[in-house]
Amino acid sequence: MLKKKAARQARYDRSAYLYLLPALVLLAVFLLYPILNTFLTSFKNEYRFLTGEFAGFGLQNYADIFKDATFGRAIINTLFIAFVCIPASMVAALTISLLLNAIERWQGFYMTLFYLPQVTNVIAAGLVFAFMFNSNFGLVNTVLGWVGIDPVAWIKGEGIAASPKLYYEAYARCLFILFVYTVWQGISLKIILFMGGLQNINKQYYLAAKVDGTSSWRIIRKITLPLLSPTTVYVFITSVITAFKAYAQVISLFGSHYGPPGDDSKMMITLVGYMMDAMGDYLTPGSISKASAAAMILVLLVMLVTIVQFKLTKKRVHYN
Amino acid sequence: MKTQFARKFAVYLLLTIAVSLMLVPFYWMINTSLKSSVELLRTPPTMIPAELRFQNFLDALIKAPFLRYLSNTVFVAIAVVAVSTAVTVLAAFAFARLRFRGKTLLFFAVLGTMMVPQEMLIITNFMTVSKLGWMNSWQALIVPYCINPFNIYLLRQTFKQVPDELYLVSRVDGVSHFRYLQKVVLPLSKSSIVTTMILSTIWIWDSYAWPNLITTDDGKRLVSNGLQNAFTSDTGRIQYELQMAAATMVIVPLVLFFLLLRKYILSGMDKGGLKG
Amino acid sequence: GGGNGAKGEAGASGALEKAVQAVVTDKKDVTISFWTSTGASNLPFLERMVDDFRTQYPNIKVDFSAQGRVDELAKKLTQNIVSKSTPTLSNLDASTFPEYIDSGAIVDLQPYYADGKIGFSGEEQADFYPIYLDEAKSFGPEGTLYGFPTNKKTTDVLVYNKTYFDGKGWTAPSTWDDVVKDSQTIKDDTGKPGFSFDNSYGDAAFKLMSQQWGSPYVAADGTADINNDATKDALAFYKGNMTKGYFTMPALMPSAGGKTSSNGFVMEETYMYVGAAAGVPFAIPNPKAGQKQFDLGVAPVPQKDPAKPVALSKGEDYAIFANATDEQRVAAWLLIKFLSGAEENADWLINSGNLPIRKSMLEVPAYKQFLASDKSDPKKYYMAAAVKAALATPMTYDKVTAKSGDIATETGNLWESVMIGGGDIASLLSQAAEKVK
Amino acid sequence: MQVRLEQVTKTFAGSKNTQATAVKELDVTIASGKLVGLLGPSGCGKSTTLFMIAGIHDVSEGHIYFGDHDVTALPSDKRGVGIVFQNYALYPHLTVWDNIAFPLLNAKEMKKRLKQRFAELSPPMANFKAYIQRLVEEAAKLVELTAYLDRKPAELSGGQQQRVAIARAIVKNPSILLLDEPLSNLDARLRVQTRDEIKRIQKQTGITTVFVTHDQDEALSICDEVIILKDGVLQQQGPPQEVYDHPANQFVAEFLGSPQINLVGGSIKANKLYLGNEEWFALPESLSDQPVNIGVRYENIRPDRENRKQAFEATVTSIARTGGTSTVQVRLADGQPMRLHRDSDDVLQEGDRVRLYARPRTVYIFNAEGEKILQC
Amino acid sequence: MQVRLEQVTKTFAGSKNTQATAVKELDVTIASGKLVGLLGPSGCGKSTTLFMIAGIHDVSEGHIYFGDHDVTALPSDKRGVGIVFQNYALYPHLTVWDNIAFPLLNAKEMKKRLKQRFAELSPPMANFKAYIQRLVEEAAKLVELTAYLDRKPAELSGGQQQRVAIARAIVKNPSILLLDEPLSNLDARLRVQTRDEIKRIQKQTGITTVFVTHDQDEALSICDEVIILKDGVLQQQGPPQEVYDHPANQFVAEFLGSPQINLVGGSIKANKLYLGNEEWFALPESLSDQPVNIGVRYENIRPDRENRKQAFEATVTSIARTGGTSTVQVRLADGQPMRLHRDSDDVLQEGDRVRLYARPRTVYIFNAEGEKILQC
Ligand SMILES: Nc1ncnc2c1ncn2[C@@H]1O[C@H](COP(=O)(O)OP(=O)(O)OP(=O)(O)O)[C@@H](O)[C@H]1O
Ligand SMILES: Nc1ncnc2c1ncn2[C@@H]1O[C@H](COP(=O)(O)OP(=O)(O)OP(=O)(O)O)[C@@H](O)[C@H]1O
Ligand SMILES: [Mg+2]
Ligand SMILES: [Mg+2]
Repeated sequence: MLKKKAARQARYDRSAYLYLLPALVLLAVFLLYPILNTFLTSFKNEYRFLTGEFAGFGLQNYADIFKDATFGRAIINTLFIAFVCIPASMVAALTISLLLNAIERWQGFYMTLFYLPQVTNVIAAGLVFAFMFNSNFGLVNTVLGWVGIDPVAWIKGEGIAASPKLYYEAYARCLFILFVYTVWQGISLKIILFMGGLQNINKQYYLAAKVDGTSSWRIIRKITLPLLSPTTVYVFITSVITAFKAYAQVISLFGSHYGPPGDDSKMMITLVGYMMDAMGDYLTPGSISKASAAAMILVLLVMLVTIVQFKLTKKRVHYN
Repeated sequence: MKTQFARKFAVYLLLTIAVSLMLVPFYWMINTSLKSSVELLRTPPTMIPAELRFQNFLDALIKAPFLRYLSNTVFVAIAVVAVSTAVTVLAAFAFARLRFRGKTLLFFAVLGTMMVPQEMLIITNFMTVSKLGWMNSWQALIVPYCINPFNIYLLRQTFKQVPDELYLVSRVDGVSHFRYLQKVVLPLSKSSIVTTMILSTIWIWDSYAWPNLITTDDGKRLVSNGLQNAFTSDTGRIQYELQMAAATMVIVPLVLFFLLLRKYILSGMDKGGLKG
Repeated sequence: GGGNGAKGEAGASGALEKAVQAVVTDKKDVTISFWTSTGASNLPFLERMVDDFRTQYPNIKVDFSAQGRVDELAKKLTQNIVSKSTPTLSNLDASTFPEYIDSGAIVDLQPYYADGKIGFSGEEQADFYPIYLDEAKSFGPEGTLYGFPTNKKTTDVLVYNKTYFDGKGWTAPSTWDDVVKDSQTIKDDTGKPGFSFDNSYGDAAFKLMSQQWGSPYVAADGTADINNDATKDALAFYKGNMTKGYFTMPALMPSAGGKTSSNGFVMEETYMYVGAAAGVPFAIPNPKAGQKQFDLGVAPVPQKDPAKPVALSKGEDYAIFANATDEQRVAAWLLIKFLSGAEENADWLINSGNLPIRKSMLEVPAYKQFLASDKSDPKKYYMAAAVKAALATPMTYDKVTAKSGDIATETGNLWESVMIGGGDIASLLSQAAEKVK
Repeated sequence: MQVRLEQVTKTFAGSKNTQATAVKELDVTIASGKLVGLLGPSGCGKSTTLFMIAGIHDVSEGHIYFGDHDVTALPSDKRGVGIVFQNYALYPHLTVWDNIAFPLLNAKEMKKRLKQRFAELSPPMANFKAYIQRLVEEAAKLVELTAYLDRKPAELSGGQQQRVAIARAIVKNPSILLLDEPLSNLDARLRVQTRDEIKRIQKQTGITTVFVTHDQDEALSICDEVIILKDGVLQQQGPPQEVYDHPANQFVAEFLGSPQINLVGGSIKANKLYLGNEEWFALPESLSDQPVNIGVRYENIRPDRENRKQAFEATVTSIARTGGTSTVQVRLADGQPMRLHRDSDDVLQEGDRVRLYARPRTVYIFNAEGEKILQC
Repeated sequence: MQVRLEQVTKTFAGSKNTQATAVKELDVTIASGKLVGLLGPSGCGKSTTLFMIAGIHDVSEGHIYFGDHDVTALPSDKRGVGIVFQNYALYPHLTVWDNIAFPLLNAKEMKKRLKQRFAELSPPMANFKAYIQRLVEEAAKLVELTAYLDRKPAELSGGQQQRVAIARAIVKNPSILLLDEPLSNLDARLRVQTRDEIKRIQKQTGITTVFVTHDQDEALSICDEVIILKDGVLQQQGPPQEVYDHPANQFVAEFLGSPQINLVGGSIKANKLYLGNEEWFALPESLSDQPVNIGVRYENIRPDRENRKQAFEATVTSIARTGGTSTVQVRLADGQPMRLHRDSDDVLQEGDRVRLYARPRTVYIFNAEGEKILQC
């Protein structure tokens, strides 16, 4: 019995640690250590960033956050991005990738075009979306006009502080804009990743299925998608994680007060937005640690979601 | 035959529509970069510049030392891509293929670091870098970017798809892990590696906060800082036409880079040597 | 944190003298770094001033660099304070001072200011507009001077469509009542709101109007005092005029959007607005862009009570960081002093549209000529008009506190929420007051 | 369904701008309902031919007909063929059950046909699912995989994987069945059993079947016809025994028959056949004088106990027993080697001198180009 | 190098928490320098055994020794074995040349050894590269791939791919060579040729070679010993003819021999063997009365022309010619079928009544459990 165990041990690849060493060192210094620091900071009460003084450890920051209605809104919006926008953009990207994969001529050309948004300047993107949803001469309203729909005031806040109905209508419109923007924003990268994954599937399987008279749709469902699952899981998990860290898009769409003019509830704030606001206030004692606490809650949430995702997808991922 | 054609046509049509939608912002960027500051203010905006003002590009170049910023960025990007690809490939290989104690734990640690917002880490990393005396140095711009858990995860996923038999046969032949990685895994995983390289490059290209914080010396600025700072007046107004002209110039290298590597992304994993 | 400050005080005069001796008399080499938030368009003029300084003090090496917008600069400074790698000299937003002072990160400039050799003489001190020095003095405790005014000072002015006003035979309104009266006519006449207030600084309108109506805004003890009747009245006043369609806000104008009114103004979507003096060039209509040609008028901000005028100064101040050696401090002070020189500033002021901080600046021939610009150079002409309008009203400042930033954000949001969102003034005010406590 | 290849050529564009012609101007007709073996050395174009019939490879030149129907341009899914790939091509993410059921559940045509068959079932079955289940199980039983239905391909042995592929091709009862070395990884017993089963199914259903194999035993024992290729060129087509007995050329003679045919140098002089230098027998036809290769199969060479005139002398050089028979190696008078088969318990000894003979009709005479010029 | 397996067991954890024992308590010694065939039905654990020897699979229980050295825990790269996978495992991105040269150029140990060999070369060669080139070319020539050195695996036929794998394993001249069905996709000619070549190399170099095959001809003709597995359990080990002639049990008797051995029901009564109900012959040993299975190989049954006492009567039911021999199917008196071999030109006719006999020492008697209880 003992001997057998020894045998097992010897089969470990000791050199593995060597392979990991550079990554682990960098990871420890530039990722783990700051995380640990953030973790500690989140428990420091009345923490003053400039001097490093604080009034003992405690849960004050967490308590503060949970009392804050804005934080709840941040969670809801973040979840919206993660579980509504991301799946939608994945479906779109996957569809486009499958279409791309179905063609031979011009494939590279289309790929390049689909890739361009990835390198498009963020400011340009923000500008164009603001323009697209402009109520007077925006592209969206122009198009709606063609089909006989009256122009919609997309980012409009008049009266919303006074009327819950108007507030939620404005909120719905903003969510829609966020949705379109988020879907658009993530699609390029996802297409690239999906294309990479699709290219890795052995063509032989398609042949076998094709000879059997399987329809294209069936082939996609029964062969392509299952064999693409490692990529899909990667894309999903990383997109959701990225979505949880969404910040730039709400700022570029709705400005630093996270909403249409007239709104002071920060209706479109996200978790990182919440964190950034607290951090932006770095000179106020306690602010950085509040941001840290928000970050820790964010991490906790993402971790939870990721673990659930792993559990759910584990069975379905196919590696050769 | 007919349906075949109709189907092909539909596919191309759909793709064309999708591409057009995707490219609206891109088009807008170019459109804006060619407008005069006067035309820029016109409402509703013009879809095609009344007069193409290529002067904007020259102006942008004069306004800020763009070529310097660009060469800085290229330098940093090359360094980061080189180092981080090496670091990532090694780590991903260990996670995908090697057997060692604590693998799951370490891998989850890597995954865990993906979950923390980058913005939160900046504060501590700034302290680290300044303690290392790296302020205003190339190291500070390069080293922290050399670790990217997303890429480690992506490559691990890809490496796992290399058929086991190839690993087994090379092991039996006495080929070392490193050689196997170098001679078999890397060539077969080209497409993903290239993807991570592109992602790293874009990461460098877009990153703003960190380089801004860590460099106070104009000689080490990256383009993103230049883009943000150069065209903002004191009243907070932005000269969009110049900014977009600069942005357009800035992405040209990225597009070229992508075009150069595109065929690798589309090369996929060759699986022709296996039966079953 | 306070270690540096303590040391500075203990051997203050002795050390200062020694450092002055070294830098000024012995011309010992010293290197200082100077960070600025000046944007690209004005940077060359500041750079030129620094160059002049370098020529004048060859032994002082100045590392001069722009570090982005003022909020980014502040973030960077804060980080560098923590890591003890600050520059010698930088400009700061007023709201940044209290915490920096508190944590001993910056140096009291009073000894330098008052120094016989390198300070300002009594005559020179009197040459400054007192508001700027008073504000700098207010940052720290009594008797200290932690900041020193930069040459980046401005204030809000009223911009109006002079062609239209002339057509009506009107002059610029000087009180809010005038504004309302004119707006009413404009509304009847054109169907458009007559007046808009920029909210590019978020809290500008709230701050100015509530104080004109008599609210302290910041109480003597430094706490916020915003939940009072005066404020309510001010808000109700603006709100009421909005409801009637006389007033508007940038966000509500089709062409403007955002936080500044000028784009709507040039499209004649409104006929008057209050905004930063430096922004006036953007209000000049451009016929090439399809805008109707009209003349501008620039006037001081309207008042509630002309007898007790309130106009708020905006701008930044210099600070020297505690990290610097005594010699560096002296050198930095010399630079500050140089940068406030009248002759030196002419070009800067003409091109940036900022306000002179010393009366003698008005006497510099080049600047005089600028102020007398005629319409042949509309940009210069209107910038000069803005400067003149700004100088017409004595300015005040609000005492900054550690909470200043918070108050500004809160009141800015509140303003929009009330004016656009239709929120209830009383409840929103009490909420905001609660938050900034 | 009859399958006809008309002047079919397949050229591959190689990786370095080279071209490889895998199949050249192939003219072949596979009669409806026949089981046809495709034979030839490795790389001769067997798989390529099969793939062209299946529509997987485009035809570079020529035409393929199913019955009267030109299918050259028809995509593979419209051809209704079943195929077993040489490398199995099992779906790695599916279990054995799912792999076998795949063509039943995923092709619309197929499903329609199955539903109809299900409706006509007698005795009728309770539900369609159970019917599918039964079909899959029958196929699995046929290849002895019933115990493995839940496994994924990676958990199977090589032979088991091959059997899954066979089951998957057979289960859908295709109108044309293409099998690429379907038995190469099976042991003898299973091999015989499976090939008999394939034969039985083929007979029963009348599916036209093309069967690539390198095992002649297999080809000879179950095929109605064999097609022999070399370097992509058709060498001979015909019933197996016919081809075995009457090879069209030296290549076919050498290729068929295990162990390989005896080939000895000889010549024709004055219409007499010389084995080495020794005169053997007079030819029934008149042929010009020339050097020739003489082919005689092992089993056609026997010790001459009756003192025939046409016998020749040889010396036993070695005897190797394999299983039930011995291979006897002999040397002719001029030193050329020859082999023959004997029962294991024959009494020959090394060094014995024996007289051997072969009937003239079992002797093939090839010219220098490898063409057969005479078989008496 | 001697290879010894001591009580080796291999258990796979299945996908659904099931366990599959692929190899069970295997005790086998493979003598140094021998060529040993591993035989058994599909899925019996042949590949698994090979993989454990190669160090690819961990051993679940037991030990493996190379010589005196316990290698159970030794990683595969330290074992110095060469292997051909059943599914080839060629590097898809490399050309044939690169595939073959891969182990030479990329294994440190190997390279060192090669350099040394290169230094000792006589006549010496100009440079090391040329030496490698020669080795690769030699290996390629051996498997007839010289014309394909520039191609990638995807551009090769199945058999060609298999040959690349063989060349790759052989080129490095390993001290132990493991071949998993290396010839399954080759045609008869190449098969015989390659196996003879493997045998030659093996003899020349004395490499201990384990050879998985399902082809008994192959096993019987080139192996020094065969090991026969069933369901992961060792059945018999010994020289091939020995195993063929003296099968340890009914399974081995059935498994070896193609066509399969004749098995007819019979019984022992009073130390006499009954074939069906007919008394056949008296047993030389005393055995208890019991029903038995009697196995006689085809080739051991002959028409009795000498009117032997131990002959039995049968009726010819069919005659099938395959290649050079005919398989004659007969029916015994009690209806049990039997087959025998005759030369194709034998004069038997369907319906003929024949007397057959087999020598007692070629008759195996198995009990109901399949154990052999007697072979005279
Ligand atoms: N990874 C695995 N997981 C579970 N079971 C396995 C795995 N690999 C093999 N087996 C099972 O172990 C048994 C032995 O497999 P092995 O591959 O050794 O058979 P084999 O003798 O090589 O057969 P073949 O001649 O068909 O290749 C088989 O029943 C197979 O299904
Ligand atoms: N994709 C390809 N590109 C280039 N050449 C190819 C390709 N596929 C096959 N060939 C070549 O075409 C010839 C015929 O190949 P094919 O696969 O039809 O042979 P095969 O008769 O099936 O052989 P095997 O019995 O070895 O499987 C071979 O020489 C092969 O190298
Ligand atoms: Mg083939
Ligand atoms: Mg096997």
